[in-house]
This record gives sequence, C-alpha cells and structure tokens, in this order.
Amino acid sequence: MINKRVLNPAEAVADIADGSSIMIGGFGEAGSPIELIHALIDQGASDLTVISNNTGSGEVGLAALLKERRVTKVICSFPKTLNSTVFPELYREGFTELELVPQGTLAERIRAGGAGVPAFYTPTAVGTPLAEGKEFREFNGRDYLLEHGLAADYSLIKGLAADSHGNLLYNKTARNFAPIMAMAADVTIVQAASVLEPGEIDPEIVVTPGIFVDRVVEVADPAYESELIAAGVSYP
Amino acid sequence: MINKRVLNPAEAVADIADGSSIMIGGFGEAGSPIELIHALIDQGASDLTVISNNTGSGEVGLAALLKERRVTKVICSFPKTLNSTVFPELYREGFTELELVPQGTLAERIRAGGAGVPAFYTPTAVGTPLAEGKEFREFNGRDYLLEHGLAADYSLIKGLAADSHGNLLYNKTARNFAPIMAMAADVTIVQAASVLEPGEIDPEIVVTPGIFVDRVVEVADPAYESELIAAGVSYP
Amino acid sequence: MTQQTQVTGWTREEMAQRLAQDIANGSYVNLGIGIPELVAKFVPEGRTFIYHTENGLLGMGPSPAEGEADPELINAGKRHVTANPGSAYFHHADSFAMIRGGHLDLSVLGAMQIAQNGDLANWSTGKPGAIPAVGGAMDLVAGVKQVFVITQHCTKTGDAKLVESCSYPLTGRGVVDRVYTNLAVIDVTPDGFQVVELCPGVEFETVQELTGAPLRSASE
Amino acid sequence: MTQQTQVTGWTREEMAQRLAQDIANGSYVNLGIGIPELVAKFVPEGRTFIYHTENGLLGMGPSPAEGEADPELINAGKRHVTANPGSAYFHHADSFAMIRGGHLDLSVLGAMQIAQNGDLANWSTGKPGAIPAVGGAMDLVAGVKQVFVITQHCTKTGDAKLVESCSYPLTGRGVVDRVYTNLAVIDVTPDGFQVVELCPGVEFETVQELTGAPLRSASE
Repeated sequence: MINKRVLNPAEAVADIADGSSIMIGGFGEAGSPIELIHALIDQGASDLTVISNNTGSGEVGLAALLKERRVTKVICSFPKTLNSTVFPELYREGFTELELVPQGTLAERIRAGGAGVPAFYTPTAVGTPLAEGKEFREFNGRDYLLEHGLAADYSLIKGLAADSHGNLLYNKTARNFAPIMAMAADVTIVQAASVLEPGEIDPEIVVTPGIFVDRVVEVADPAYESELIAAGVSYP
Repeated sequence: MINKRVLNPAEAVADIADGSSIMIGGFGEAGSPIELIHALIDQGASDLTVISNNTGSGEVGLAALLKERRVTKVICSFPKTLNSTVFPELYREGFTELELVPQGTLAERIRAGGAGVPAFYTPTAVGTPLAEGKEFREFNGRDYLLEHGLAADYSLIKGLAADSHGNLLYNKTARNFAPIMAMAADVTIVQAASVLEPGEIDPEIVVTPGIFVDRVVEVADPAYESELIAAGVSYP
Repeated sequence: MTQQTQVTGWTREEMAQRLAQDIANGSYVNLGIGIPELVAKFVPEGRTFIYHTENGLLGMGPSPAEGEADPELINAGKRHVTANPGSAYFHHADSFAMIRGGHLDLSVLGAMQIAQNGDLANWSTGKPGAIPAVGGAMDLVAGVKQVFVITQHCTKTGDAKLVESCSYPLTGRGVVDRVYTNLAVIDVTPDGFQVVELCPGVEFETVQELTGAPLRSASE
Repeated sequence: MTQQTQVTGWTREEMAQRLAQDIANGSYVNLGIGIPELVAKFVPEGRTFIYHTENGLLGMGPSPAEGEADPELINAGKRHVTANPGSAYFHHADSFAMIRGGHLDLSVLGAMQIAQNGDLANWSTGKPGAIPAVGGAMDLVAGVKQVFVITQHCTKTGDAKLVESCSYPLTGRGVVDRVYTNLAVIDVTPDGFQVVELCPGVEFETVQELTGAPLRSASE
C-alpha cells in the first residue's frame, strides 16, 4: 500500500534543515501554502533559499518567514506587492539576497530542473540588464540566452484535492507554479483541502501525477493572506 | 464569436501544400487521427515531412500515406511495428529518409518548438550512435547533448472532445504526443469525437487550451487501425 | 522638451478605445496592468477577444459581482477576475510557453520609455535602492507576435517618453510595434517613429515638440 | 565462449521473480517489453509497485478482461492494459520529464549486450539494411535512478551477452546497475562484474565460462 499522508503541517516540514532550498508555490496569495509556511516558521530552520514568484504580503505566510530572518536568498520575479514591506527592508539591509528572474524564465527553469534538462536557450531578457554575465547564442538569426534548470531540496505547495498516492488537483489560478515546483524538488510537500482515496480522482483530470509528490497533509480550511492581514494577524 | 469548427476532414486539410511538414499524433493506433490522414491522402499533397512516433501499420492511416509515396522524410523514434511493412520498403528503396530520434528527445524537441525554446541540453543518447555529429557540453560533471526545438507547418491530432474555441480533452493513452504537437505547429487541426459549445468543458480539466488549436472537425465514430486491418481494408 | 505644452488629447478611455479598434476578431490578447486593462471595456461590436493572464488563465472575464470573488481566481495584477465560458486553467510553464512560443497575438503594455528603434523600458528606473521587480514583462515582449504600448505621451513632469534611445534599463530590444498615447497613434518603423493618426485637434508640430526623437508625419 | 555448456538455470518467470524481490515497496517502475513485463506477476507480499508506461500512464494495471480492451489504453509495447485506482494520464513531454528528471526509481530492460563498465546495447545490431528503431530506451537508461537488465545469460547461438565491451551500438554509457540472468544475479561495479547470487546448482566457473569478461565471485 502506498500512503503519502502525514498527520499535520508540523510533521510534513519536520526534517527541513538549515540551509535548505525551498520552492514555495503561489502567485500573490493564490496558491500560497500558508499553513505549511507557518509550520516551517514554528520549526525553526534558517539560512533558507526561497524560490517563489513573490515575497508575500503583510506579516503572514512567506512575508512572516522572511521577517523572522530565516531566508538569506530569494529567487523570484516580482518581490514587491501591495502590503509588501518586509522584503524591501531585508533587501536594503543586505540580509536577504535577491536573484531576479523574469517570470517565464523562472517557470521554465523550474520545469527544466524537474525534467532533467540542465540548460536551455530563451529569447527573454536579451538586451536587458538581466542578461548581464549570461551566455548568448544565435539560432536562426536571433539572439538567445542560456538559462539553467533550477531544482530545490523541498517544494511546499497547495492543492485543492489530493489522493494518498499524491495525485493532485488545484483551484483555478492557484495552480500557477505548483505543478512545476512539484517536479523540481527532492521532496515535495502538499497541503490540500481534502485528501482522498486512490480512485477518487479521475485519472484523466489529474494535474500533478503522484510520482512528483512525497507528502500530503490535509488542511481542510486554509487561510488566505488577505483575510489574515484584514484581521490584523502577524505571524507567529 | 469564435468558432474553429470546420465541416469535414476534407475541408480541414484542404490547404496543406506540397512540401509541408506535418506532425501526426498517436502512439501506435492510440490517438492516430485516421480520418484526417485519409483526407490528406485524398487531397493529394506530396513531398511531405512527417513527424510522428511510429510509421503506421498495415495499409491504412499513416502507413497508407507513406504507401502512396507522399512522404519523403519521417522524423520518428520507432519506425517499425507489427504489421509495419510499408515504411521499411520505402526506406530501403531510399524514397523516404529517416531521422531517428529517441522518444523522449522527440517529445522534448516538440515541446520546445511549441514553447519558443530554440534548443536545450539532454543526457539522452550521450555515447550512442544517435549522438554522432551533435554538440556536447558538460554541466556539473555530466555530458549532455544539444538538441533543437522542432516545429511544423501543421499538426493533425485526435481528441475525445473539443469545444468551438479549440479546448481539448483526450481519451486515455491516446493523449500521448497530441498536446505538445498542438503547441508546435503553425496550424493545428483536430478531429474529435464530439465538438461542444464553449462552457461545456470544465476549465479545470482542459488538457489543450484552445489557443493552440486552429480547426476542429467532428468525427463521431473514428476508426482504429487494428479494426481496419482486421477488416482487410487498404486505403484508399 | 520639458516645456509644459497645454494639450490634453485623448482620455485614458479614449486611448484604450482607439487601441481596441486595431485588434482583430478572435485575437488572443494579454493586457498589462493599468491603462492596458481598460481595453477590455471597448471591444468593438461583433468582435471577440480572448484574454490571457500569465498567472494561468485563458478566457479571463471581467471582475466578479460583489461577494462572488474567489481569492484564487485573480489576474496578473492580483485583482479578482472571472473565467468566461470556453476558458482554461494551466500552470506557469504552459502559460509562458504560450507567450514565448508566439501563440499570443497581442501584448498591450504600459511604458516608461519607448525608443525610436522599438526598445522598451517599463520595469525599472534603475535608481539605486529601488527594489527591482520584473514579473512577466520581458517574456511578453520577447514572445508575443505584436506589442502595443499604451501610455501618456509624456511623464507627469513633462518629459518625453518617446525617445531616441532609452535611458532606463530595457525590458526588450526592438520589441514595440505601435504606441498609443493621448496625442497620437505612432508606429515604430525601420525609419523610426511614424505618426499613424493624430488626436483630433492636436497638431503634428505639438506632438513633435513633446517627442524626444524625430517623427514622420502621417502623410510621409 | 561459443561452446554450448549444458546449463539452464532459472526460468524466465524465476528470473522475474528474483528481480521483483529487489524492488522496494512504493517504487515507481518502468518495465520494458518481453521478460521485464513478467516482473509484474511476482510482486512480493505486502509491497506495491506503481508502473509507469512511457506512452502516458502512471498506475498501469494488468491486461483487461476479455472484451474490455480499449484500443486507446495501451502500454509502450502497444498491448492493451488497464489503469489502477490512483493512476494518472499525461502527455509525452511530461512522461519523459518523469524519466529524464530522475523521478522513476527503476527501469527494467532487456539487453543484447552488457559491458563490464555498465554500457548497454539493446536497440540495434547495427547491421546494414536493418530498420533502426530506438523508442524510449535511451531516455530510460539516461534518466531513471536504477537500471536493471533481465536477460538470458547467452544469446540463442551461445554467445556471451556480458562482455568486456559492447560490439553493438550503445543504448547508454555506463548505465546498468545490475543484471539478472538465468544463471546469476550480477552487479556492475567500478571493478567490473560482481556475482551477487548464483542460481542454485550453477557453479561460478560455469557462469564465468559463459561470460565474456572477468567475474568476481560473491565472496570476493
């Protein structure tokens, strides 16, 4: 029997060590695995590298992890949002390093990392400051940049439904980076609003096949950043 | 209003010119768009380059197109199957050229062609005869080959259901190359067992978004290679 | 060029409406944040545009009715949206495959500067201490078939946005096809900026005065 | 080595059963066509293996009952199969992302030749006039975490399949971890072939005689 369920978020993230690289799903609050991030805050790991499209809002979820000074590097495309004050301070102070990557290049690098492709060429960012120091090459008369696959020790992602084999469904635009991050980590940890038995998800509609998932934890009623911020929550 | 329906297979393939490159979906008979291929045989285009995993069986579908001497090059991973006699003869005779590509490299090249990635590196085939003449590069102490994206003028694929925007669902392992071929062609032509109205396919379960599809034609009761061969059919 | 010439020209809505006239029926369109979003309000009679938002939705619809927002159904600007009939959700790699692979017909973006060779700067002033953030802009301009910029003709301080060459960090090199401002519609051609249409009541000379590079008039 | 030594050893089923003992519970496994397919019949009590077939199914089940075959539910050998509860369908690029990305635990393949450095030849004799066909074999050996070969120890004509270096065109370089033959279980180590286990009743010297490269015995 195969059963990837774990009891709670704390157990799901228990083994994450200092210095780990962690992909965190979400685009803004959509798809952000807040309960897993909060469990990671409680757990204490530090000196983390976080790969995520944004850097969180307010002082909950990813922003709270940053505020606790646990993240020394972020790889991201858009580290400022409304209500985003935590990252700018850490960045200016020099505590948290930033690797800025165009959004599509970030997505493709993560997919490549999961697909065993060490590097690929892309037209994105040619002629811009984000191309500085990168290798160029011409194909069919057009310039392209060499970009490298990106993998991580862990991925923390949020699903709508999972089964105990790790097959996943998502909710609307909360899907965003989760399916590719699931591919690109040694250990992929999922919080899902419901965890079902094998056979309860139609194999035709599975978005992330279970092979990419290591642990699933049921978080039946996940919080949203905007709700927590509106309620004045600051984690922990 | 957006309506990508066309009346019948003949209309769907009417503009395919001599010398075109055509991706044809299917793995064996699963997903092979037989009615579109037969319409292409009737239509008369020749000197075609076909990109497909196999080369067909018996004298129906893709094998029949080859037998009519309309294909001067195939790019494929496995050009021999049970009941596959047509291609071997054309190959030995020198009429049809073969570019043999490992199956995963073929899939990734097609995806790259559709995703605007001109080239990527892969570990597949390093140290084998299929690496001859290809560029090598080491990443993290391992050798990789440079492979190029693959695009085509047309893709002919088979779906289970489509809507008039071109959103597609597939049947089981008939999915195989179709979603990536839909991405990689200038004009993607789909035969589907049913063509529905927009909104009749849940946006969460769409496999191929309509942006990749140009024409859809309803073929309510598609034939299978094995059935036609068992019935002694030789097309045309 | 920093002189404050008194011309107002088209409103933001009129600029968006003018741009919408140039989009063919059935186009797949990505609208950037700000003025570009207004384009969706002015779809010409008889045409349908399908909106792509790079965070994973094709077939994006308008804002939801009061109380019907789903925090996980948002656009690239992180605003609540809806999904039209015939829409599809997908992940980020697939979304940017659509962009990079040339499957979208049109990207409409704002700008800080547009150079006469089509260079675009719209993501960073390059000022020290600013938090750099790029999002999907570089991917859009590199991949989408046509790139339209919609912007005020000048900055709030009266500086030209259409220039000989960009002083701000680039988003892309030679990527802009056409610019819609409050004063004019201007093509980027191999010979530089070419006025296609002037806002009624606005003189060519006025536009030239407010532009940091030579303009060719509509009749040239 | 072309001498016909009279040993039979394990049957194909016994070879498959022996190999199945070495697969951990919960493994994701791709079984090649032929003898490898037999492995699925010998899953040890208390273990579950999840089968990947590269044409787009994870969670492949056994052949369908008579009359229940779907011509579009097949395995990589194009035989009718079923889908177990908890399975998933996906397209070819995703399927080979699983393979190339190192997500599968084990690939079980047949072989024409295995060299003492782990080189594998199993796709072509390289004979002129033969139709070359490679399928997914090169991807599997390049990407899957562990590669087990299951094969008769010698060819039908009595030639050694385990050799110093392959004379046939390679499928992959240094890729084989372990070989299961009718006579023995043999690891590929940095020091060459290492016998792990002999088929009961088969002498080490016999196996060595039928092998085209030096063997180290189990006790070494």
